[in-house]
Amino acid sequence: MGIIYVLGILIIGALAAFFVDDLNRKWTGPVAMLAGFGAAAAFAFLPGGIVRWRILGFSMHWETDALAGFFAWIVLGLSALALMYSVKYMEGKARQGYFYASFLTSVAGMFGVAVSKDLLSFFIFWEIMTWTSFLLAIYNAYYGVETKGIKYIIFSAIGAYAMLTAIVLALGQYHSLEFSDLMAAGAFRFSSGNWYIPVLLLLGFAVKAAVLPLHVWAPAVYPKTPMSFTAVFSGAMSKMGILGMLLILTGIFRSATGWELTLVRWVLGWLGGLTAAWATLQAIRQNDAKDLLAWSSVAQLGYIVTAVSTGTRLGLMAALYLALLHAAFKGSLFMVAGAVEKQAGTTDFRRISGLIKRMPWTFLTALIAIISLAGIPPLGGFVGKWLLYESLISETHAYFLVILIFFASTSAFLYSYRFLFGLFLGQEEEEAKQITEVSWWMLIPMLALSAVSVVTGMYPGLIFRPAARALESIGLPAGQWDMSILSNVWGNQTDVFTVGSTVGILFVLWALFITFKGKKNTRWLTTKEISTSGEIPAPEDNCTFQRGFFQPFERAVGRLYRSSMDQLWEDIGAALEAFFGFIRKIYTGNAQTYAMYVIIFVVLLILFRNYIF
Amino acid sequence: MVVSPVHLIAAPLAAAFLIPLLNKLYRDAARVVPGVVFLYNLSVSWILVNRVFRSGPIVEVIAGWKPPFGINLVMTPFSAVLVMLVSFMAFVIWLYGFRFKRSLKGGVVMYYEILQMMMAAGSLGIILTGDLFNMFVFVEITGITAIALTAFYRDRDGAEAGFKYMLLGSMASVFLLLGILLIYTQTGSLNMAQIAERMPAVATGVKVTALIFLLISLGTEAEMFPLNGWAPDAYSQAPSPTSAAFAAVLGVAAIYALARVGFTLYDHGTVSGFLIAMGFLTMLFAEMAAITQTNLKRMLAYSSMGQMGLAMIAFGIGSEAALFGALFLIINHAIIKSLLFMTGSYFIYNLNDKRLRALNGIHKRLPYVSFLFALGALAIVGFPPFSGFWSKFYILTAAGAKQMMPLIIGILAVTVIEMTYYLRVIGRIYFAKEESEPASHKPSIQALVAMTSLAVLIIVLGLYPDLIAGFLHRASMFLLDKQTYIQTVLHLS
Amino acid sequence: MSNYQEIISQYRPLLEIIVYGSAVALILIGLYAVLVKKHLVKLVIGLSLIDSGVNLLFVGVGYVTNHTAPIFSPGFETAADKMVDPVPQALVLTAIVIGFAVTALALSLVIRLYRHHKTANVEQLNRLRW
Amino acid sequence: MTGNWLIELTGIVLTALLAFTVGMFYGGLRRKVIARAQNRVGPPVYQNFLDLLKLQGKTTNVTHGLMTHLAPVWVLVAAITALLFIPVLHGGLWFPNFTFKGDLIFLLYLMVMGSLGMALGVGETGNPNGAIGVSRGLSLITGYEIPFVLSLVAIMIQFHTTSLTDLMHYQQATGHWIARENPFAFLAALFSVLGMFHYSPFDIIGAPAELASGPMSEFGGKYLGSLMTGGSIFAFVKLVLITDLFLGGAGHPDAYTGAAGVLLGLVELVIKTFLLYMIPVSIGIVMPRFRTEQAVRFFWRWPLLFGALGIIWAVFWK
Repeated sequence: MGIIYVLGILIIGALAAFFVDDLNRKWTGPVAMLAGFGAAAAFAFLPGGIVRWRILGFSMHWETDALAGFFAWIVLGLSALALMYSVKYMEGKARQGYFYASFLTSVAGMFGVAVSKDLLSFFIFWEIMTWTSFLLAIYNAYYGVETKGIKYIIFSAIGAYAMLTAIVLALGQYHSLEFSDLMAAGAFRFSSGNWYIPVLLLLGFAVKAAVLPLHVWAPAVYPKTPMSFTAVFSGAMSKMGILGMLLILTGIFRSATGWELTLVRWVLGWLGGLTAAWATLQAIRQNDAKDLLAWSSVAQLGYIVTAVSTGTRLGLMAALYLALLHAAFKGSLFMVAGAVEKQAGTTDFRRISGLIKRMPWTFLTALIAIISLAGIPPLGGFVGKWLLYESLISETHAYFLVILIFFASTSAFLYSYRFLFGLFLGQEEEEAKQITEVSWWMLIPMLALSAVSVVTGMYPGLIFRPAARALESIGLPAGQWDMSILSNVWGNQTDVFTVGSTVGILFVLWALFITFKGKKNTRWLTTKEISTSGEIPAPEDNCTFQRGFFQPFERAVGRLYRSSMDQLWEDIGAALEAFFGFIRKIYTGNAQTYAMYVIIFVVLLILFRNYIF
Repeated sequence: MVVSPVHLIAAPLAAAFLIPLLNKLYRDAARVVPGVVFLYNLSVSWILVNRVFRSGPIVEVIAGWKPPFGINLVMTPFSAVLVMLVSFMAFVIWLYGFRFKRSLKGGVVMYYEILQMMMAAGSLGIILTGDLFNMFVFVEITGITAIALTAFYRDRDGAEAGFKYMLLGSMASVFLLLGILLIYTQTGSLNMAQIAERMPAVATGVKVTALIFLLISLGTEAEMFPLNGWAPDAYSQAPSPTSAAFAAVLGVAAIYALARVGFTLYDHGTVSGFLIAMGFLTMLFAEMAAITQTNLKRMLAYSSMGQMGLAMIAFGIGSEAALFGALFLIINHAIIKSLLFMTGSYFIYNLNDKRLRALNGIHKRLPYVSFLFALGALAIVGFPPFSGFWSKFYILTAAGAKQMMPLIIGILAVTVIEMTYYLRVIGRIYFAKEESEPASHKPSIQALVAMTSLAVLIIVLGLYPDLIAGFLHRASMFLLDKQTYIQTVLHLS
Repeated sequence: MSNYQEIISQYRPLLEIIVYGSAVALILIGLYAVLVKKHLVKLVIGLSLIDSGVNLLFVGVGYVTNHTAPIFSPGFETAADKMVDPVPQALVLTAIVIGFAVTALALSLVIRLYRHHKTANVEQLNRLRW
Repeated sequence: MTGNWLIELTGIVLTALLAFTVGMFYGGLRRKVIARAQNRVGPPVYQNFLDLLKLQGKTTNVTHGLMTHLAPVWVLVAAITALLFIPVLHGGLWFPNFTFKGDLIFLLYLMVMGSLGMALGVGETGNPNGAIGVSRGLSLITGYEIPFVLSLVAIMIQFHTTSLTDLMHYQQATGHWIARENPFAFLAALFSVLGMFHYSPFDIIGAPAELASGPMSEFGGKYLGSLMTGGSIFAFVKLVLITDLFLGGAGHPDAYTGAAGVLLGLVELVIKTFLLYMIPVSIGIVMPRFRTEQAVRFFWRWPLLFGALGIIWAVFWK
């Protein structure tokens, strides 16, 4: 019954937040936060159990097996922290009741998706999470709604309706919507004759996971959403697409006839790789931290999709591991962006810089998260990258794909650095002197999420074990996983604990050396006292290099930057709308024309009656 | 108290003619009486619905002429569900319009109330009648009252919309008459049960021609694609409660008539393909026109046409699940679209501007109404957990059972269009910078009750559709069961 | 009486042609007016004509040779099989009444339209469109 | 390899010292070679040691903040850690370090760690030249890293291992250098080495005339000293890595045991790495500097092609 309690707490919390907001605005956030933590606690301490009930003759089946539990933890954990962060982040903003009610309902939807064991309830929760997130995506302002928010909902709708098509076709074909029944009937196999069912379902999931041609909504919407929700949006909601892919592809992974698996690996794997590369290139040229992070999310999801597509032991583990870790570090990065936005008023690199002295803790979070994102040892992100590469090289032999992925993740260093440099480093603005560190209410969730990266850097087994159980629960072989030794199919190992401790010890030793050597004489300079300009810049001057930061790189990439998927879709949209505008002219407004339509219709029907009736 | 289906029609008709007299006695009689009548209707239909579902269809003979002669009313489970719906919606719409034009005294309001009652009576008549003759009469009654209501505001647009409606309505009635004439010459009867019994013997050519005429005329009323030029104008120019009634009362009756002709007079197989195709075209063109609208009520009107198209598709598919979905859709459409028209007209009332762009940021002034509008918009697009989802899902399921993949994809593609413009409006309401001056027309308490009850229904039906599922299943099975209908009606004699 | 009926039955084919022909002609003329003419009143007249045509058609169909009017009166209770079916005639009567009502309504709308638009040209009545 | 932490620790310290010494000498040699080529006398070979002594001997230090303060630490730690995960000599007791605990992919990522730390430190100084240098450096990484990865992947799939030790073992056992087994991969890796050393024509990061030595410009005293130390060790790491990968590594524990074996191995290592080192140095003498986009594009052309050929070769070699 844990499921019911979790959903109940979230829904009641949503309603409570909505109505409390009218009574006393101060309590809206704490109430929502309580609901978030309450749901997580309920999920932790109550047995999940199995819920079955019937509605309109369709049976609903919710169950918390290991896989559902894994994703439910991503959702509930991240959401609870994001809600805590929200309390101060949203302080003083309007329509908090609306915000928190949508937030909690959305979390309920995500949780429902995670625990659904049949396609109908999966779809229902999916839609709930979609429209609530749309409401949040347009929270900030209307300026983006016509193009950006709407873009999100249109793409989501296309995805969701592809899913719905598959669902009703599957229902017509197999007379059941249970995942287990469909799986047993082979409904998710390309070779089943109903190849369109898995294809349509995958299309639906691909939209949520922002896979290449369908990714354009994500960079448009993530930056416009309040950051406390974007953390969940990018961290947890996009993972639902990954969950769906896992569920659908299990059948193919488990009983693979060669060509199906090859097809998945080639199509999905390359789409994921291209997404990663393309989004990384886009992220590099962004000038706003939020845009950068949005594109980076798309890129990271590309890795995860590629990892899923392998269907191998290492690859699937990489997918689950990265899914959780991406939730942690991207969640904290969006929170960092939110913190900067709240304190400095903007996240545009060209307008602020040098916040490190003002917001040291925020910087620390950002630093840890970015190192983890870039996959540099000894933090957790590296483990995911390692698993992904080893899987592609040693298990699926996707040699050129691994190069593409590698290109993406190498280029990711560029935007990783840009994020840190743009916000926190460089010369301090005179106006930035008043900026202060954010409240601990915001820092604690950020630091908690960073801690995930740090701990998993040394003990990735903490994630491997639940993830392995999750994979086993859907019948995929997961094998044995050590606490901190990674090993590939060839038996080559990397001991991240040794790495972590070596780096840690050396770092501490040398840091002590360099700190205490001649400490007395060390003078701490301001960022204006730089040697090469030959003079100290005036307080109002800011020499920070921010515009066209990666211009040489952009020139090197060259032509690629000139094409834009977004533009393509917008053109299609504009063309469609123009076409609709043309079509509606059949309603001329002239009564006689309408009468003429009637007569023509009659005549046509009578002429062709033998064919029509 | 003994009640019969006749009361449902007779009470509002009688009241409509009595109102002028009563109005002389009591100043606000015109406002109160319809409510009493509709409440009476509601209770009668509740009793009758129970009776129908407990002990089978009711056949009411009028003036002693037994079927197949004379005129009679037939209340099957299928019509019972719709009667209940129409009675309920008529009552809610009356409640909503209770303070309609309260600044105006007497006359105008009286005419409005009379026409509304006549329209409800006519619609109930269409649903209840057992013969084509009465169907014609009731179609005309609803038609004329609807035209009059469309032109109720004596402005140029109202008159123009009324004239268009009048022109197409008259042509529809001509074709209805021609169709009835053809059927009569072949079967020698106007009783639907008897026609249905004799229809197999009729030569195909004449049969189909008659069908075409009937489809054209009823299709005009049901807003089928090339015949629906009147609809956007009429919906947008009529007074707001009337727009709601067009969707919730008139539309229900029209789609009922279409279904009755398709399923009872003819074989479902004959009209199946036609209904699916035209339904889809209706939906497609309506939604394509809707997305580019700049006027709120026109947008809602086109959206109504789209929903009717979907209902036609469902009737065209014609399996039990599809009919279930169709009935559910009709109920949802009546409830949700009424809610949208009701809330939408409060926007317009406040803004004195029907354009969409005027809606920017209106939620600050009308928070509750905006909330209800948003709820309705989400529901009609078919987002779970609102009731609109289930009807759409059931219809799709029916299509899926027949593996009609192109149709499913088509419906859903059109739904994307629909979703786009509804969510744009939500975006405007909540997130745009407001442009116009605040006004202070808060909704009256009656209107609030009406709208809230509809909203509650949307949520309740969305979360617990099994509440009405039993009725709908019985109703849809009965529609499919032509023989029982014939026997029930004719065995009385 | 018999004389009258004989004459009718003698000329029945001709009569049918005349009745049905004029009905069809009326409908077509009406349609022509509705579809082609631009003046609102002419449209209304066209509608009226179509209505009359259909009514005429109905009357023609409802006529059965050698039958009496469908009136039950003392002494004629068993004459039901010799009566013509009352339904078409009732229908026509109703249709005529309805047609009258529609025409009246239409004309009132035309008047109002003319007041607002200062024209009775149907093509200029397209403020509501698209 | 042994459970005795004392021996391991001694090995670590010795390895680090060796790397430091050799790296510093190579730096000095480079200056000498360039000078001779330009017909100058040039500084003595041990000049780098003198520089370092001077830097560490300075007492007045200024720093721009915590990240700047820690940047040299990052660089040094990254270099030493990388060194510890590379088998300096094949087999034997002293120099294999942690090689069995890290593989090539890990090494690849570890090698970026120092650069990132450096970049962060530079960023904090607020010196625009530094930031420009970082931007260039990061762009350059995307250039040379790709052919390098291509060649690594080629080797990994050719020999079904991602472990450096296994690769060395293979070369020792068969006597065939991987440079011979997969020449295209070797070629691609050589090109990458050019980029990795940031010598002309790829010296766009420091770019002495344009950027006033770029990233380094705000560092002095102990910081610059640490940076130099780290840089020297890292140079040695890169050379050893390529040697181990393609040139058979060094040391023959089967042929010679004990101290003699170690000594011989070291000599072999020095010769091989020196010859390897002379490639970027000598090219640097004759080539002028690329612009950043030219440099990046350079790596995306021929080296990339060689890398791809290497993979194809590896696939069909089996």
